[in-house]
Amino acid sequence: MRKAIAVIFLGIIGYYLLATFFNIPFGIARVLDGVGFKYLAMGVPDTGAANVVTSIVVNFRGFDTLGEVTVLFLAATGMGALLHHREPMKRSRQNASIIVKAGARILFPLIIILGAYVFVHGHLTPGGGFQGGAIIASGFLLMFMSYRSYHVNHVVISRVESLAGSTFVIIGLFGLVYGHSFLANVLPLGTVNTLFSAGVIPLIYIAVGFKVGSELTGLLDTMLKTVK
Amino acid sequence: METIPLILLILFGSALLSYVIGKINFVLKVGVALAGILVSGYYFLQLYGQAQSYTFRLLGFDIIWRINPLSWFFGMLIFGLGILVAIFSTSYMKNKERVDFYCFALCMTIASMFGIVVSGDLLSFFFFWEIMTWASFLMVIYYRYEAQAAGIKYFVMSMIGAYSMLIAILMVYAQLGTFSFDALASGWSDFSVSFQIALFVLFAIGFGVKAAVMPLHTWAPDAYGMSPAPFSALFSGVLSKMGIYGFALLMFVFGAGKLAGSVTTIHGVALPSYILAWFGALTALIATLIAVMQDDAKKLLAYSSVGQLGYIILGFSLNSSMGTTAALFHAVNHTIFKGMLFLSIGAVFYRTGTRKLSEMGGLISNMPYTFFVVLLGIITMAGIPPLSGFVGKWLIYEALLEKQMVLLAVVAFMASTAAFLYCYRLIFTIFLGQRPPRFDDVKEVPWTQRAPMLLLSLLTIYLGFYPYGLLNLIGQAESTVMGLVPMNLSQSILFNDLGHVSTIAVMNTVGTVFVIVFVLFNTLYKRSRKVGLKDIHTSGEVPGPEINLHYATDFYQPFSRSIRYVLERSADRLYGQFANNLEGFFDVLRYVYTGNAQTYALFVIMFLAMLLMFTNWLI
Amino acid sequence: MDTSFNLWILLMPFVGALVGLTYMGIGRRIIARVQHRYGPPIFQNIVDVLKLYSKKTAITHGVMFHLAPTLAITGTISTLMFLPILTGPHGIYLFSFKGDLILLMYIMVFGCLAMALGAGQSGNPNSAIGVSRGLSQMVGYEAPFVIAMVTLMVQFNTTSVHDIIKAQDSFVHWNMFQSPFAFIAALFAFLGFMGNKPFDVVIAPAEIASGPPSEFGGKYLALMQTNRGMFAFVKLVLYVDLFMGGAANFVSLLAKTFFFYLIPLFVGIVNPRFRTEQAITFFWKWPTVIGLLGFLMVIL
Amino acid sequence: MIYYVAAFSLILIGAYAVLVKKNMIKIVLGLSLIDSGVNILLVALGYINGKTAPIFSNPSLKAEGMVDPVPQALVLTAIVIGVAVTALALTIVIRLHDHHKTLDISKIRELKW
Amino acid sequence: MYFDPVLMIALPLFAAFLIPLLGRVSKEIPKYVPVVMIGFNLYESIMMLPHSMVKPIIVIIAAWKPPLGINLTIGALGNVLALIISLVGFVVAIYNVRFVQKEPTEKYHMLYMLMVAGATGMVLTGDLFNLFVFLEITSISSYALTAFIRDRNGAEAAFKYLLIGSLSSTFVLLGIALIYGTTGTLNMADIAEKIQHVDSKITIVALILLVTGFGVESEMFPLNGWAPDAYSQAPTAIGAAFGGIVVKAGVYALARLIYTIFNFQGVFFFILIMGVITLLIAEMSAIRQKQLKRMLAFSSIGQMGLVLIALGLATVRGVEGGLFQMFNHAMIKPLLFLSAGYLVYYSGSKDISDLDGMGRKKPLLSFFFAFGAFAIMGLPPLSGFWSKFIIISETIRGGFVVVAALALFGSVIEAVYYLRVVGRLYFKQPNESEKTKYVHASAILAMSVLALVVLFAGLFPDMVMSYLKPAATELVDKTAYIKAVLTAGL
Repeated sequence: MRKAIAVIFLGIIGYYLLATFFNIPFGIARVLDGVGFKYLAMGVPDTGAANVVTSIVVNFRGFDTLGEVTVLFLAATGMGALLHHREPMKRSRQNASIIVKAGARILFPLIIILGAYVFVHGHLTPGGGFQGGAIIASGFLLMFMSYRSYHVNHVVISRVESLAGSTFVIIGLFGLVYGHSFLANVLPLGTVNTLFSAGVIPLIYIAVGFKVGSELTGLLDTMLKTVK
Repeated sequence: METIPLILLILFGSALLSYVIGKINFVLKVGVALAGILVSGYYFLQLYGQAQSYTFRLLGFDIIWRINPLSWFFGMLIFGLGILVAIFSTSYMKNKERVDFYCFALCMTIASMFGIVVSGDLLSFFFFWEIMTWASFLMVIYYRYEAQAAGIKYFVMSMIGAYSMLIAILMVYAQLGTFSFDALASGWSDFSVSFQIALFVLFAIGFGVKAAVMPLHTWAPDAYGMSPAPFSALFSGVLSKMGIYGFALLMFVFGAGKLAGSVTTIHGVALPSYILAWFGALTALIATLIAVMQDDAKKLLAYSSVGQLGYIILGFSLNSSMGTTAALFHAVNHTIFKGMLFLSIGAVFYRTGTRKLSEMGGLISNMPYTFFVVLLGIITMAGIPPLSGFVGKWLIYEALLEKQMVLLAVVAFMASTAAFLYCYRLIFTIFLGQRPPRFDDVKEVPWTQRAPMLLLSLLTIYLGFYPYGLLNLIGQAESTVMGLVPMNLSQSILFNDLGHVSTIAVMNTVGTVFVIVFVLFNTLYKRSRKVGLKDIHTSGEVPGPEINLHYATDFYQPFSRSIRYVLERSADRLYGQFANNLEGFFDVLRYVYTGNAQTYALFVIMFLAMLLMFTNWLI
Repeated sequence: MDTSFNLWILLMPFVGALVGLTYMGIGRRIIARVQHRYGPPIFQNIVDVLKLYSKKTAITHGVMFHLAPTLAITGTISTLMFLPILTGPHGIYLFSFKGDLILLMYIMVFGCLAMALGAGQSGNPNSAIGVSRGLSQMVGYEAPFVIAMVTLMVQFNTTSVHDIIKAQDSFVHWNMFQSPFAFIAALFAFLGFMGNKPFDVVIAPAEIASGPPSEFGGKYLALMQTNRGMFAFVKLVLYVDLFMGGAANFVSLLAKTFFFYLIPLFVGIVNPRFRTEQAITFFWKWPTVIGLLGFLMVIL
Repeated sequence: MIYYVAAFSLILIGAYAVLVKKNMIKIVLGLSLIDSGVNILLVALGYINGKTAPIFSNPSLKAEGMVDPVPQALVLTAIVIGVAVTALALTIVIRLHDHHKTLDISKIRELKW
Repeated sequence: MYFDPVLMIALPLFAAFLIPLLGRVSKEIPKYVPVVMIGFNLYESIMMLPHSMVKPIIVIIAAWKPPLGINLTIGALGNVLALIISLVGFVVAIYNVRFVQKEPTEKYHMLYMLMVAGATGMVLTGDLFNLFVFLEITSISSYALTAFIRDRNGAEAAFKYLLIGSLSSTFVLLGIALIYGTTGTLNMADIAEKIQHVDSKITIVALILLVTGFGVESEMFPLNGWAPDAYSQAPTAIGAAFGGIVVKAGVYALARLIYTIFNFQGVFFFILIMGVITLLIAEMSAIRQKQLKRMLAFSSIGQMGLVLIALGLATVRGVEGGLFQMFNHAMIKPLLFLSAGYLVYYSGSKDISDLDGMGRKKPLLSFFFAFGAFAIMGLPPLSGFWSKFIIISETIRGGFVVVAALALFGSVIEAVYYLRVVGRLYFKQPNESEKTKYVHASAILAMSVLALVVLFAGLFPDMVMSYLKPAATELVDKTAYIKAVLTAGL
């Protein structure tokens, strides 16, 4: 009975939404004077970052990213609050096989380096703080899965987290004090496509990278704590 | 500082002050309340002839506070009875607890009533109306535990009344864009007929609840019964008059009376007000019949005051100058004798501690003053000639006959004869007959309680003898505010083209005849021997002390059998059932929240789908 | 004020009492005759009253008990004062120009209230029961009475008794014939007023030992009896004024009033006593219907 | 067009899972399915035929040859929000499991009416 | 003099990040951080009030002018709502300092502060996607806070709230996608300007998606399944905060949507009808509730229904009434929740039937509850009366007399069940009085502040209205808003 109702109404919604979206032509630039093309035009010269998406995420719409980071921070604190020292469930968890353990030991540092590379070159190559942090977290996940006794020191995680978050806000405040608005780009842009270019963007992205990396590992760690 | 806002400030101030200072000691709190009312009463007297008005803007609406003869007339009632009740309660509340709460509610009610009478526009009228409602609600729930049901019933019914009035007020505001009375008065005639009738009905419901017209009266007996005695005097004496003031405004100042032109008329009165007249008459009759059967003194007086209010509404709805004079005069009468009776019942309660008629008896020798007050009270209430009650009744009958309303006159007459029954029951079961042994040492109430009662009773005698002073005041109010030709009182007798009564002649004849007969009867014979209460004709054997010779329980048993039909239909039970199955319906409605998260999600999806379909179909 | 007017004010109460008591005496003889016995002489009632007046001692139960008879008599006398007794050239009008029919209807109740209060203070449960029955019955017969009165008032469009009398100038125009329904309703009410047999549950001799006045003795009882006589006379005169165009001279007054006195007497002789609620419902059935018929006549 | 259809089918399947499935973990999965569907839709909106990613890796690339970058920025944020909500949802599911010892949502209905 | 408004959002976030570090230093500090931060917000919004009344203050972020970068537009409306949110947040923060005893207090304060910051962000931002992000911040912190109490029902309520909240956020995202797809910009003012040229079939679907999304947050009827559970199971302070802050931001977003961004007349009538339905169903189910907090939850939804009616009138005076009602509700509902929290805390059980005679044992608490009840019922001397009066007068002026009658019927029902509780407090015999715990001073301070504000607003409504009038005019005619935002940079 519930299935039937759900299917009917979802069908109706699907039909109408698809009908409206069909009116929107796919694949052609619908709005010529749209914000997107302005960003493309002034992306490189004004922000100095080759990767326009990063310049949007960090510079043009930096406030969103700040909000973004707080959301993730919220999720971490929320989990911490809710799963506060509850006695972990009893479930058997044996070690991974020898191949995985050996492989993990080799791969772990490489993954961390890759993650670092990604978020350091955020403004040049595709990817950035979030993607880099995720890669680092996947590295730690690999270690958690392979070694039963492996766990991360929670105090360090939360310290890194707060430091990274506060550096983000401090850079913003710098913008406010020196530049004329919050999160304004204060440092020199430098030459395009070189490591030290695009002013504040790489710094912010490194902070974000650290933050996301530590937070996701923190999430995984609290989740693992729920199981002995 | 103009006097009107000054009076209001003093009253509200004394209310708050008496509550705050009250914490310190007893004398202060009642003293502050009494002082507040006295001072504002004094200022009020100064307002007599003046037509002051004080306007200011609040929230974009303009507020007018003005005094005119009609409002001064009702203000007189408020302060008259208010001061007496305050004096009465100084001693009545001597050893009671939470007296500061009592004084706070008393002053707030008086202040808000004065506010209603003084307000010149519908917004402040409604503002003070609501304050009056909840201030008197606080008073009804004074006796904490058993008063809660009565209190909530009262509050809900007056809320319903107030909100129907609010809708009417705002419909006026929507049409005219202003709240002031005179704008409404001038604009009333050019409303469409159906709009006028809608306004009339809504306002009538609002005022009807407060004036306890029959279908809306169920709160009155409980509310009057539950509130402390001095306040129930104020409650039924003056608070119900606010409903009457409302009707006066509706019928004459707003001009609902002029409705006649556009609507089918019977005996020269517009149909809606004719129906209102019938409501008033039936209220008078049925409430009186129920009052006869009551065993609790306060409930009896409550139903009787519902009945008397029916008379007043009857007077107003005749839409003639005689009718209005009758209604206003009877309003003053009602305030006086209802105040007297409630205060004396309070005095009896103060001494004996019980309000049940069947438990009392034979208090005449213990409390002679209270007996005298109650005697005069019931004579006026029954409308027997020498006293002022008769004048009120006479005016109403003249008005009815003038309009050829035959059936209404008969119902009114029947109601007043039936009124005679509960008057006698009241005085007999409390003061006459045998006295239960436990009340032997009951003393008379202290002077602070006796003085207000006696003052009121002297007032009835004075009005019975010379009502023309009051009638002039009413005439003044009618001619200036209501646009009616007042009764001509040229030869200082009640004159009407149908008949006339010279109240002075009546009082003189009754007085002289009584004196002559009394003198003749007493001088010819030496004093007769006084015998004890129990020494009566019981054919021989002397009744023992334990036999109850006081016939008080089920006093009108045969009469109740003959009007069984009326007693079974109680509007109260009807409302009770209605409220219960309404709440049952709410219960069903509540099951929409099934508690299952997925169902809520389904609701969201259905909402979205419905919306999409609807808008798609729309565009 | 001319002397004859003052004279009549003093004399009229005594005349009323005498006439009333003699009617009651005659009535007792007629009842006796119907029951195959001779019955006491006509002036028996007057003699009893005089004997009671001569009594030296009397007991009283309190202030109200003491005042009740005086107040009752005051009520009746003042009703008498406002009643036009003899109409025509040298009629006796006393104060009747100062009040109207509504005043009369209400001032009659003054006497009853006084007596009820006295009975109440007497402390005797029988009197209290009598009073409650009396009042309930009063509400009963008040209905047809009020309907009749209102019909008259609306018909002649006046509330003063004088205009009603003037309207019934000739024999044919008496209200008995002009508005028959009102007259019949008023007659039923009159039965209730007089408190004779079918409706004498108030003083029900066997049940509640003569009801309200049971505790009164000596001079109080005397005053009560004179009051009963005078009150009967007052009611008779009122009915005569309203339905028989008032009496021009004393003889026609006596004749007309006696005619009215006989009606409840004969009804009383043949009928047993009603219980209170039977009495009330009786009055609210037929008499009220007839009265309402009278209305329709008036309105249409 | 196919991308819109794909995105919407993902959303509808996810919604179906949320509405019908009893197991709470599956509901949370449904939620993340809806999130990914919306993300695909967002990116599809920004795509322009025959243009490349908006990164100026070498100076020869022109601004005209690039896709609209804004939806991609939005998607970045939306994904992270999706992750946060799913993480929190799973914690709450754990807590519910602790108390009610069941993952069936129709059994957890104490707060009703 | 006021600091740069962006600090109202930046500083709380900064403090939130720092709390774990401070937490290491000493256990006490986290307790007072929210009070300081929200106090700063309060100071800021008060100082900005005179300026924003005249002309909306446009704050540019990341040095890019509006259509490109994100901006905060602090117009009269935004400022008033920010003031309300920070005032309620401040009072509840004071209450929190002593009330929260359970272990992860540090995390509780972080979540609470971020919720208030999120709500302030929602109210101030001028960018649609930014609004979505702040909506997410507020809702996620509310999910976590609802489940904060470690008992069976807390988690259940949180899961319901989360499920429906995330559904609503997906609809909002879909709506934003649709708008961006057609207008190509994300700044509200820019969208408002460009939306006219777009084919109405698409804009109406976008409007529906956004209205459903924000409708869930502002508790419209079919969408408010989560609200009663979330209010009643959250910790007392959070319940109060919900009523005062989270829902306000939701309703603001809805208002901004229907008034500024889309100009589709039919939606006003729809909002009006949904408002009446919400009011009636909420009041009707409130009267049958057994538990005190759940009853307050339903009554709060009812009040929101009244605000929706006011917003649905589309006249300046109506919106003014709605804003005044929001102000009153924001002041009274926390008062009720806080006192109810303590009453439940002392009577031991959540049920209303166990509150007998608390008036005797806890006179001050019961007085606050009774005062709140009288204020919310709309009795004259208190501010509730004025707002209800204006709303009803505007509904009747707008011609919806039946709607006004239903709203009044709703408030009669409301009077009944409030009086029943107040009656039970004062008029029932108190059962045996076990040991009496004392009420924390900070709680008394919090409640008395709220009570005083309500009384002051009741006696001098003109003071409050003078600030609400420009807010209402700014909302209703959007041309001024658009012009101000788009010309900000030049």
